[in-house]
Amino acid sequence: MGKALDAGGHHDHHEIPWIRQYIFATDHKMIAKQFMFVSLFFLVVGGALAGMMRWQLGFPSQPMPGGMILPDAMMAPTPNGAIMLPEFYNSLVTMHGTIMIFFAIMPLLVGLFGNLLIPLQIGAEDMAFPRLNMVSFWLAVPAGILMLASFGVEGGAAGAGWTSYAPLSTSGEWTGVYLGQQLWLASLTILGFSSLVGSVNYISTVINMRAPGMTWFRMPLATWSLFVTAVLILLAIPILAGALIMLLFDQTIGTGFFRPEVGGEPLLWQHLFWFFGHPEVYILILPAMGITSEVLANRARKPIFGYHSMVLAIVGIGFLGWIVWGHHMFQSGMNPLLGTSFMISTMAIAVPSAIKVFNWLATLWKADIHLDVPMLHALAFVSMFIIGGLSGIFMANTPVDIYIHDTYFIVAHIHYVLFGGSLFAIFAGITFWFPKMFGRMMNEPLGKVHFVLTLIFYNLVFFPMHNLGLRGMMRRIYDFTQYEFLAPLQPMNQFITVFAFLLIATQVLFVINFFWSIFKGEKASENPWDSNTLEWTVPSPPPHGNFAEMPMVYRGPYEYSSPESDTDFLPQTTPPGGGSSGVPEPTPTPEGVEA
Amino acid sequence: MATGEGHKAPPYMMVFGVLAVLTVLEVLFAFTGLPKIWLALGLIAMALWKAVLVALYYMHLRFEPTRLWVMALVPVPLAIILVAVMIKEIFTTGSGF
Amino acid sequence: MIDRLWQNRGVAVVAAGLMAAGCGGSEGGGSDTSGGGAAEPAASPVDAATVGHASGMVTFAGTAPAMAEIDMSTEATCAAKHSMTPTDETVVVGDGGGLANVFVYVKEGLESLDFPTPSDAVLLDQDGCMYIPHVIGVQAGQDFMLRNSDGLLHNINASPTANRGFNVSQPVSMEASRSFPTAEIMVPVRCDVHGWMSSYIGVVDHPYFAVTGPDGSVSLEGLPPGNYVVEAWHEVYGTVTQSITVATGATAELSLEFTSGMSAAHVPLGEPLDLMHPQGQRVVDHQ
Amino acid sequence: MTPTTADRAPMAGMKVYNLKLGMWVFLLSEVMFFTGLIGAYIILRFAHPEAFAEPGVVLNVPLTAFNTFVLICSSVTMVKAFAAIEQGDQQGLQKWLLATILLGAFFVGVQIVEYTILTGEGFVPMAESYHAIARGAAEGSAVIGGPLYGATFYTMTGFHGTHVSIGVLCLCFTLWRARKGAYTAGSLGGVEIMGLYWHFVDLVWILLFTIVYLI
Amino acid sequence: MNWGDWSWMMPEGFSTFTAEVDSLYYLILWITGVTFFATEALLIYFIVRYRHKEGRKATYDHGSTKMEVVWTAIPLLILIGLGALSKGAWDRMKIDVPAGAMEIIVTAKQFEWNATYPGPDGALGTADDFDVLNQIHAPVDQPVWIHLRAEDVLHSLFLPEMRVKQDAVPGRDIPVWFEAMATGDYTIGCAELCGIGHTTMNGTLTIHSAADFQAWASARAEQRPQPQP
Repeated sequence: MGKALDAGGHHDHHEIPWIRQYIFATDHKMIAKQFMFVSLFFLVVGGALAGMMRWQLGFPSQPMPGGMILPDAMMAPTPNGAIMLPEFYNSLVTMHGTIMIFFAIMPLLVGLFGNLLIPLQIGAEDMAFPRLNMVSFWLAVPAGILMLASFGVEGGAAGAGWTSYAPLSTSGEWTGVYLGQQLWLASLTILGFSSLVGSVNYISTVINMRAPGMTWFRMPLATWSLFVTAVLILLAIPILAGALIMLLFDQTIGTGFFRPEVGGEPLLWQHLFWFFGHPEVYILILPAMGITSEVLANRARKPIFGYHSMVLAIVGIGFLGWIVWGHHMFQSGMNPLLGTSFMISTMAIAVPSAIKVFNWLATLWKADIHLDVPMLHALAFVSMFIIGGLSGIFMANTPVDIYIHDTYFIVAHIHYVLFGGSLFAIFAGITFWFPKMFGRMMNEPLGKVHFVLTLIFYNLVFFPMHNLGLRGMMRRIYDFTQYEFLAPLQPMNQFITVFAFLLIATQVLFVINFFWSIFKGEKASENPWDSNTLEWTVPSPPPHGNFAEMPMVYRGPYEYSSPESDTDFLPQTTPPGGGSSGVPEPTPTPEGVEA
Repeated sequence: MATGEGHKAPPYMMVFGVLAVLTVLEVLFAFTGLPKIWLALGLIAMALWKAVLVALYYMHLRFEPTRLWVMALVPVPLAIILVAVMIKEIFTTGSGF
Repeated sequence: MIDRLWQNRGVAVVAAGLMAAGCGGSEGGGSDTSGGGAAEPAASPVDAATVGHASGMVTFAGTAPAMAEIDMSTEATCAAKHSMTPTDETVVVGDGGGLANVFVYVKEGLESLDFPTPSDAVLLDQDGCMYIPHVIGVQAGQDFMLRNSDGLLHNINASPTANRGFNVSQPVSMEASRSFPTAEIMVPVRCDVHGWMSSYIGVVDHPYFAVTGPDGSVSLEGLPPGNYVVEAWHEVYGTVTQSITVATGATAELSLEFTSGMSAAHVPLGEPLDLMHPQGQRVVDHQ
Repeated sequence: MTPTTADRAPMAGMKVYNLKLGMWVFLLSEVMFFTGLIGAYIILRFAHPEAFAEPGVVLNVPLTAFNTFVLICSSVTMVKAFAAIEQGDQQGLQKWLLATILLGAFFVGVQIVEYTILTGEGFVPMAESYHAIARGAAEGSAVIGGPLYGATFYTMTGFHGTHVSIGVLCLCFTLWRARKGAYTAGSLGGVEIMGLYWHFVDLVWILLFTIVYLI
Repeated sequence: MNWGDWSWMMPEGFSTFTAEVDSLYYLILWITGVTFFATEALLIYFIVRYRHKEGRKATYDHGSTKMEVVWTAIPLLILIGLGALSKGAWDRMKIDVPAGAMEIIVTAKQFEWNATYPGPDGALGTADDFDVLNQIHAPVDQPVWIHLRAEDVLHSLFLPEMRVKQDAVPGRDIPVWFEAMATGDYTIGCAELCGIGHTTMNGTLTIHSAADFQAWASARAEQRPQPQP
């Protein structure tokens, strides 16, 4: 303990050996980039897995192109090509979910933007515990390696779904997966510890390292959401870790926590998992909301509408997120008396999300909207999140959920929130802060092409899934044509598959744009977006230690088009000229901390 | 240094005495053969008492700024929610409406 | 002629070593021979000129339970393959009281010998949603071929104890081969997709085993002369044993009888067969 | 480092220096971790009362009560160490740290002994081989409780034991730094957060002892 | 793709639950549909109307508490109202089983559904019970009370046309009931990933007229013992 934490504060500002600068870096900006590259890699892996899954769904039990290169444990070789094995399909389902959620979206939102934005936006020289920050990254890497390695072991990768419901996940006898499941558990436990260490860092930093005048209600919404996210991680991940370890014991030494045959409780796993899992859902969307608010306010050149209610909505989601986990378990055999109470609390948590959407809309009202790539993605986030949020109401409603639970309606919903939501926000964030990271702008035309194609294909892929769900097509099903009442859905599945491939292909444009811009992109000024927040007051990319001298904060982050200034923006560091008061507000309130 | 400076050294030994005595009491109480519910309540009460003593004096919460121990209380409601709901759930498993 | 002599002498030496050293020494002896086996493809340690045979009947006394019919209405493809409604195969008594699907093998008397692993694979076919044959025997390390002749999804879920289990699927007509490195009586195999499909694999570390035919007849060919304990295993009635003496060129009479009264008997499953050879060494031997 | 932090945080923040704040935040997650384990235990016990035993039947309460006392003592020595360095008393610091290390190690030792005895009596986490009998009962007498008992017991006490062991290691490190004179009355962050962690582990044990052994 | 498949209608249902589930579904569909078009239209309108032009300057406006209150209160009321509306239906479907229901046991295992029927004596758990594999037979217009059990892992009994879905949990006996309103053959599916053969874990739900059901039951009761050695 003492050791790791002792890293706080002191830096050597003189020459740093390159290994400490690029590999075992303690500079939050470099760690952010490391997280970005690793998780973008996992994003590609997850996409590939999804592609294979889509092939099996679009062309059930047809030989898969190129399937011959995969080992017999995944593919059944037949005279006219290799056909996917059901156990491999189950592994794909499981690993696509796991990798996308834990190794792509989460590290992108929290690892990349948390590390990059928090210190810069609150005017800190670095994280509170830079070395701990490094530990957090270098714990995530072995976790990822373990996860990927599980594809190679006998019996294949974990195949019990990303939720790994017990008792299916407790023994290889049920799934045919032996070592793979254990690697899955071990990997997630390590990753959990990594996120834990990270969030300890974020929380301490936000609480203790804010620049003079950076009161709680002058913090940019991105930092706010990342702070609440860190709190959720801090309190939710340990529950998951405990459950994972118990399941690992069931698997390896043969304890009986979740094994009914020796008196265990399968539903205990679901309760523990979802008690973590629902906060996790907000871990995956809150930072996206924060990023969107930043980009929206900036590109609309207008103060965010209702800053305080935005903050309260974030905090409110952070609280309510703890009392709704049961809505994942309406049909699980959980005591049905709990169903109604969980439904009500779930309905209640929809409200803060609604508030945010309306505030975003109101922000655009009478604004001066610059439709460049980050803004386009942010707007796409809003409109896709509306769909995802509304489709959530169907599931929150217990009687309707009876019919659509575990169908493709759920698949559509989660992808509208995680892809249409989080991923568009991530694109927005990367393009928006790219100049701050690499000192160059991303290519605008290419970015626009990528955006338009992604938006179109994405909707053609996931919107029809609502319909599949309504027709009753269950999720995680290897060959739906086994059910004659689902057989007519094959054309629609083929349609989806085709556009899924196009969607994946489109992402190549982003990769090209990304790497091209790193080296060839046009040089970026200190503040290319005419933004108010602190990160834009330092050179791009910022030097080690970020701020030459301690920034002083005099106003809120969204003072765009303020009459005070002749330009249409007013940086937080501009001393009060004319009307608005720069007197720092009273010190932070416990409520703020509690959140 | 924002630690509990300025307060005279807390009554460490007295707290220690209370903890020791409570431990002995707990063990004795556990074997009084009272109905389970009373045993449980009494024991948990004593345990919490000890826990609070440790937190307040050995972990200096008593001498820390309010906001710190407010923060320290955050997990408590969550823990209660989790356990309460799961107990409610467990008690109506099995068949029958 | 000469190499034959050599072989016999070699065997004699190893055997002597085993006798002397007893249980503990056997590992050393075993690993010696295995070392030799690894060097040049091990020939059978048995002199073909001196062998005898054992053959006879496994019979069933008492009234056999009626075998339940299998309802394949949910698998039209399979149902079509059966002219008459297929029945369960647990207790199949032929006319003349012969008991089929009994696994017969030499239990004691061959510990001192170390046999090469045959290269040909034993077939376990899934045809008409039945395992054909219902019971098979393989030598430790010998491949057995899992074939799907139905072209619809089967999964093969083998749960051994001494070996590592597997649970793989065959969604189309295809073949896959597996092997168990360690001797084990018996390995249960089932298909979870078709609850009625079950089979058993006997794994022994010598070639002297057989499964009784429909009429209950069984024979073990080419045994080196000596005294043996032969055991018959049945999935419902457990085991019966018989001691036989095999002389060169002669055929020892096998007659093993199960009775309906034994239905409560303990049925050995997943029991490592040859305790004189530690498992670890078996694994080495056959790879 | 504390001074730097101090002037890095002109916003009042938590009014405590980073190290301490970080440790507190970390402890919050530890609370949730043990909540998960203890919660699972409570649920399983409510769901399957028959799988658990009355206090003292299988587990050795007197031994563990003594062990609890040992851990409480170690807490006292820890605060003594902190009080000593608050007065700038280096000798006192090292003396009390050493005492804490010894007591902590002793606690772990007793726990290991307890485990060996219990496993000898068939009280094991493995569901299939669980056959715990009453303490002192003759071999082969009635099995008490069920697999869940062993599993939950070893998981909870085991993880606490792990925390104590880690604590002992960190204490050794702290002592090593103390001998190099790394701590003074003005900068005792290392000692204080070490103490926080140690007292938290003690606090958890106080609850575990009651819940696992006495109820 | 075949746009004929495209529809926001719930597929036809044949149990007494259909009305309740579907009406709630359509209600939500309307609410969300209207909200969807309103918000998206507004979004697009703003984007077009207020896109950047030379000399345009956004209005400097930090929001209005009145509007905040309005669009907090309205969704809250609507959603809580929805919750209240649904409670009754949920309780009817998952909590109260009507009297006079026919009781059967459905046991899920990898990868099959076994329905156990009371034999001639009409009582479950007696020697004359009989099993049916991957089929559930039930009389029309009579409530059927299924004791849902599982042998190995989680499964989920999904009767789409009956609007029934319930996970089967090993070690628990979970009550499920429905009342069919029309005779015919319907689908039994498994909606919870249960292993390699999950996809094949389907069966047929046959709803007979009362008379036919009796005939079927007594015929089946004749030919015991059933499979499952």
